[in-house]
Amino acid sequence: MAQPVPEHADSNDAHGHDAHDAHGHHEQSFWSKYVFSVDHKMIAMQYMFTGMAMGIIGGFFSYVFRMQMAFPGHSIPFFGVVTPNEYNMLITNHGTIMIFWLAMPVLVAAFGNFLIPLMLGCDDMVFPRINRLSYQIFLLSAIVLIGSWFVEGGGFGGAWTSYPPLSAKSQYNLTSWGSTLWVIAVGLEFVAFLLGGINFVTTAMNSRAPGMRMFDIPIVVWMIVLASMLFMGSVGPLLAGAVMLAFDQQLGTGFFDPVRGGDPILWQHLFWFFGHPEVYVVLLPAVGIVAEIITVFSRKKLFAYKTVLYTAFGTGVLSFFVWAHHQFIAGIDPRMANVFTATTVLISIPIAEMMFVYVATLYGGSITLTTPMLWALAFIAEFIIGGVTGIFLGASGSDIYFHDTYFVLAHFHYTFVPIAVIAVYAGFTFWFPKMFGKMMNETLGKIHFWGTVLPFNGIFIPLFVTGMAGDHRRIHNYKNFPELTTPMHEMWREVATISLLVLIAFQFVFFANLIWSLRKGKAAGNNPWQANTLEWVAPSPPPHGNFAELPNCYRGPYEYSVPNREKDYWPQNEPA
Amino acid sequence: MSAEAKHDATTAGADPHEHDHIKHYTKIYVTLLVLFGISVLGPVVGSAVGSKALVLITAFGIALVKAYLVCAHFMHLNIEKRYIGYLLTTTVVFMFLFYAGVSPDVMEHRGRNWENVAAQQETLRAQREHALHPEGHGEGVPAEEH
Amino acid sequence: MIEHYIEQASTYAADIDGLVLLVGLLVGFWFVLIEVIFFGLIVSFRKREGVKAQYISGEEKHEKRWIAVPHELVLLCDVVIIIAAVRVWVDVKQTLPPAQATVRVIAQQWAWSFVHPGPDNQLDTADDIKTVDELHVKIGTTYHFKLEARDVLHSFSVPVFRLKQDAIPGRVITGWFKATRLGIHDIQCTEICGIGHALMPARIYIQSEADYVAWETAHAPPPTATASLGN
Amino acid sequence: MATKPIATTRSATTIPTGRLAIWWVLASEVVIFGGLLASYIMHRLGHPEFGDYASHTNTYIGAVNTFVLLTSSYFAVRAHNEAEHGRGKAAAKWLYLTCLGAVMFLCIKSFEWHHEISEGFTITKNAFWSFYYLAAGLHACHVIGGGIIMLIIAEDAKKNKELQRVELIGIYWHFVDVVWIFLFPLLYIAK
Repeated sequence: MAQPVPEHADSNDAHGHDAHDAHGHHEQSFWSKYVFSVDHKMIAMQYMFTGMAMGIIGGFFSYVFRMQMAFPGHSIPFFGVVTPNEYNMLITNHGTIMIFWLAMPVLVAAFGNFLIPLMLGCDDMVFPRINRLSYQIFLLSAIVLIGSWFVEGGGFGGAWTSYPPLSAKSQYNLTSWGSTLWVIAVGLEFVAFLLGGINFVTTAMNSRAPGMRMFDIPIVVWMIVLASMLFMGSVGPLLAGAVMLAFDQQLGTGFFDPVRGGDPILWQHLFWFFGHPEVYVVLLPAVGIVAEIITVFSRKKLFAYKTVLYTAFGTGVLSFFVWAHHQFIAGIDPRMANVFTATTVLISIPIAEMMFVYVATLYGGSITLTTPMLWALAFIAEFIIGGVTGIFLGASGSDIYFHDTYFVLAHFHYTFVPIAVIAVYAGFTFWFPKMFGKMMNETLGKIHFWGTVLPFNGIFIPLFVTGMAGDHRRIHNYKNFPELTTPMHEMWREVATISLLVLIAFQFVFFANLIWSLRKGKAAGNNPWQANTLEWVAPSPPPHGNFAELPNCYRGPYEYSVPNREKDYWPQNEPA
Repeated sequence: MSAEAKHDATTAGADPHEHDHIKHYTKIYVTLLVLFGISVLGPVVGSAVGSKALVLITAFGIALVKAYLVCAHFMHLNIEKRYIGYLLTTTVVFMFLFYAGVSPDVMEHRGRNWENVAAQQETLRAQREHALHPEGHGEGVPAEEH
Repeated sequence: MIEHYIEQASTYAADIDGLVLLVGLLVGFWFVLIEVIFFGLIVSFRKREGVKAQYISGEEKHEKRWIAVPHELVLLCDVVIIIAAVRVWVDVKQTLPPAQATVRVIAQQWAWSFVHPGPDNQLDTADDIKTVDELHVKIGTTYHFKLEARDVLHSFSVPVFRLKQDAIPGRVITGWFKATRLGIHDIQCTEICGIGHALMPARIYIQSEADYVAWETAHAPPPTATASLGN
Repeated sequence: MATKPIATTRSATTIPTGRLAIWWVLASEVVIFGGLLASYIMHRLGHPEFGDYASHTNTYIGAVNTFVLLTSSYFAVRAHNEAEHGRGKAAAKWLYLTCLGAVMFLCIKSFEWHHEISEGFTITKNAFWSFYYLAAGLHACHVIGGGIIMLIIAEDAKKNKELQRVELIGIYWHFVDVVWIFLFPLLYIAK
């Protein structure tokens, strides 16, 4: 019945996607190589560049509404005058895109797809076709989202949390189809990542290289797998909730309609029960990437490998107990708030410990500040700011004032920008040689780094100030609030906007670097960084099937500077 | 039963045992049918003796038993690796957690410093309407109290 | 930290600002500490020729100390913060002091309507004073507000009071405040409520006893009026 | 699909990859239905009038459907038993019987819904009926999907190909059955 005999072990059908397998049999035509590929590396690239493209759109949105904030009412270059409903649509879709169509696909799906099979020393994901299906559904979801901006009434403008009744009734949000398409897009995206997550988890659990024990798995793989588990454990209620919301919008049911026996608060709980673990779904892969990079470039063994895992587990479990801190003043029973304050503030403990571990790892290292290392260190430095400012909001008492101010916004951008921008650039520049077989240009890389990180602080430190001074979110124009139109407010808003323009300008350096390196970058060789993990054993870029012959694993991933060895690194696949 | 199943599992494929398999599955199936019968009769008896508790016990108690039997013996969780069971249990626990966190706001219609007036009114309206034409116009089993 | 930007005009504003200050000091300490160590390590352990990195697993006890101890201290700070936060919260949101007057606050797309109790200091009587986008309160008086929403979620925010509470259609949410300083200030809607979200400003007039009574008598509907208010 | 990656054939957990995956599928399904049913139960307990609404559901139709699903689950496990001994044809036969169960279930359900809708109990009538149609409908979607996959797998099984999939679809099918085991008392019996 339950025997692991080999011919039992090769199922290729978790959820019967054969029905979708229309494209399985082209032979390496352009389509089968780049579009309908089942190769995990190609799918990773598809996710990576779809995600980045969506990120550019989201960035453009932020440019538009920041300009509106700084120079309200003026016509904005490349856009024009921003009307209130356009403004709402922009902020809503900026948030949705950056979390669901940039952070998730790039951090979880792209790096997950690229790294997991390579780092575990196997030739592909366990379910290549489900992998492809996952990307296709994701692409569809992106198309639906973009489409939702062009239907009559324009895109959905109820904020990315889309609280009903505003989101549930078109006479309130004035977007009869935009809101529904938004819900559908988000739902599809969840399905895509459920399929992907099953693939990641199964691959990591079952397909490790011979000899690789649990604690020989690189941290980043652990983190991506934990993230997928968190996602699968938390998204269900919201998936059901999304259907309810779509029904409320289009069929006229009353799930969230108070006068018909429904309850708007229910949506908030469904949303945040997923929404908070989601924060850690994107955080964990980011810290995993950072762990890989700082160990390589400080030539150090990771400090307390197991502790990192325990803190990650702790964070993951705790993250299911904190969701209502987003709703302190949203009308939940005040007595519940006390419980959630305690759990929320306590979640700082595993996160703080994780940061301590990373700092401790630097001690006694031999640090070289390459571009990836700069990004990784910047992640730690900046994410700590995001972490500590979170305490103000987790503490229910002070959240009474801070809730829905720009302080909150600055806080979570200090977590999400390090995650979705800094860590992504870190990982991208670090694995670029493996992805494309070329080295990136260090000078351009460093220019891009400083041109991104400094303006980033220039954007959000001012927003901390305006937040403390009472600016609240999602306001298209402050002119009606005398207390929010002081010269001080306006000055800081302009500083933030100008910093954003600088940041955007410097992103072109990155694209220049990308193109230059792909063309002229010098050949990378298998292991340019002299790293230990198995992906550096494969040729760069890895061919279909990744390895000449699949490697065995003999030791942990972080055996750097081992005493009495002349080489200061010791690849996992190298026999003792 | 679980023990027997384990025994079968370890020797699955050996022909003499395969018969036991079918017997085992059939036994479970019959048990399920019996339980099912009880859960259907529950409301009938319950409404006869006018005990709501009986209805609920037969309904949900038996649902749990049935679910257990299917999971353990049809899905073979009884001989599957332990942590699969733990995994599924964890997800269920998360749902109870969700319930615990949400019900104070959604299930209750009044709490500390707040009152869900709309829900209270909806309940009153519905019950008044039901009092007017209790049978409704469905042909289901007539309702107990309310 | 906040009083520097917005004055404190309610009894609990100072408590909330104090909590913010406390949290700020605690996390500020940790922030500075860890960033200093962090950059210090980067500077002092740059790659030098012929110097090999140390091999530290971090699994031994004497090594773990370096993260275990700070980690317990963090726990300590957390407990302090939780206690302080809960105390403020319970005071502001959970326990209501007995009311000397009650106002009804009704939010809708995109306006605030306020129902003042009127001369008889009773809500839902003929002499209630209904106003749009302006709320008049007496200084030094403990008010309860009954918060309602007609259509979608709104949020009743009075920054000078450090008061914020979402309004939910179908629910009546009660809160309290006690003004301590005269003045005219913003009332803001801080929950997105559609395209007019930015068009929901209101003003709160914190008035002395005398001014309030004057305003009240000037605006109270004539006794003949028998408008029954509320719902 | 031409050849499977070696990754798929590895089994560090000693659980076959396919089965490990199906367990994760079910784990995420549990939270989908869990979230929905938790929300339903909250309303059910908070709104006594749901009991009156529920009194218009037809317990006997629900009971028949429960019987149908239980039986089809039994067929599914019989199919697994055959597949295990490498008898693809017999396994396929049992799978077809299971599908027959699925079809019966759907026919009965559509008859039931048609009747209720014609009585005026539409999805918009009130919160109870909204939950009723959503929960049962979500479950019905799983029945349809499972049935289709089962046919595909049966086709392979006939040729003695991919026999391990028979067990996988079986596990999924039992889960669908378990969900209904809870929906039945929740939507029909508790009045």
